[in-house]
Amino acid sequence: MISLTDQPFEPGALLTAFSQGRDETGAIATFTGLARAERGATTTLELEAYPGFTEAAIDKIAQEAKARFALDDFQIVHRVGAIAPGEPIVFVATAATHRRAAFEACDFLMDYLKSRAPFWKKETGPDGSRWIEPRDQDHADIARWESTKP
Amino acid sequence: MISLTDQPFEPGALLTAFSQGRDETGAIATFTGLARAERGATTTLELEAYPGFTEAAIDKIAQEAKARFALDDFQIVHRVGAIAPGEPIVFVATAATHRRAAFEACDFLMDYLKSRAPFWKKETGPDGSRWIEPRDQDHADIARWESTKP
Amino acid sequence: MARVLLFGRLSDVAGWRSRELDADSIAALTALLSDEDADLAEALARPGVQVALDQEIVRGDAALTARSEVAYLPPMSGG
Amino acid sequence: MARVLLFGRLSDVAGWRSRELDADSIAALTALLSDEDADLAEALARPGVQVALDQEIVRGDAALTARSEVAYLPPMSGG
Repeated sequence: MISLTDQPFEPGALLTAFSQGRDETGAIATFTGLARAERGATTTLELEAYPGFTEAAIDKIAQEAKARFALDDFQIVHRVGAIAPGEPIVFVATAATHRRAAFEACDFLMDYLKSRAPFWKKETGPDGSRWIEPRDQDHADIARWESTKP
Repeated sequence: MISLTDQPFEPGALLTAFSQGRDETGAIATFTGLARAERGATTTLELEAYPGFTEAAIDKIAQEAKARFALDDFQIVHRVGAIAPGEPIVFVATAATHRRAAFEACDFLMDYLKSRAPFWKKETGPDGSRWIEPRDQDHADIARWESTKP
Repeated sequence: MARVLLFGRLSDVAGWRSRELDADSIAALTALLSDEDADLAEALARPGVQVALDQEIVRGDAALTARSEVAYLPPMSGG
Repeated sequence: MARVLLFGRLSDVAGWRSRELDADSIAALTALLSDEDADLAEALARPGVQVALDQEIVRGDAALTARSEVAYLPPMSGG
């Protein structure tokens, strides 16, 4: 399940719901991305999406992840709008029979969300605003999955 | 923080507490291991620890992980005693500035817990009981960290 | 009249996010936008800017109709 | 009198988890346990069984005192 929300959300509550009734799952991995204050350099993060297009693009990659890693299930929640330091930006949960699949799928989905998913991110602080683009590390991270593609 | 408990615990509640007040963290990875019913072949899992020795052994590896992956923080909760299918056995959370460190540390800690931490695990089902030892996959998983040791 | 959407830094540069404009093709639309705003022209020409037509990424040119939705997408970054 | 602890399958095989026994060394203790229980002898001799003396893993032999705690640990598996 994929959802975008302009309201703060609670990753723990999502994990509680996601882990209910899974007596054949075995392994749940999650990732939570939090807005960083950067020692006061960032006061607000603004996330923009392209409604409809963004969800469809994420769903496509999530279906790929589901097949590639033999996932039982996944959940992706992504904030849009203005986000304060310490607040969750993204939550990804993956469920699989074994832990390697759950970890790898979660890692893969986050790499995708960081550098390929249709979001635009602006940091605002005392020195003004700037748009964030993927770091070199983000490009290197997603390239890992290309070279190991089955 | 490391704790052993003979009572059921709720991974979502642990994530909620772990993610509070982290305005410089950026990345939280978690792993939850759940007891599997194995389509009815397992009715109970029993986990035994060596009190004192087990916590000390886990703490040693957790400190290694903290240094190796530049972790801000970690939490490990492990059940002991009798566990029903669908109940959490283990919860590992890691917090770091960037997601790669959080993922790798969580993965590393789970590999360690699966094949090196002082626990003994017995599955009971309609066909009787058997002690579980690490699978070949578990040995291969932990060997990954030896070859990439800095 | 195609519906034109700008995202991320592109809407900051142009000062608008959505407009209705007349153009027969994506190339003609991009030329029109570039002619009227030199800053936007420069921003649209940067590496990594993609174009979506009716919510599908298109590479190269494509014809537009009155009901087309064209979105200019600078490099993406979520999480 | 050393305190002897068995874990996992070892305590299932032996039918006990904790005993007080007299032995001067780990080797002597292992021989004592093996002499009185052939099934436990076989289980202790399996690959991967480790011994902890006062909660530290020891490889090879070590002397015991009256206050020693000796634990026999079969292959470990958590999570």
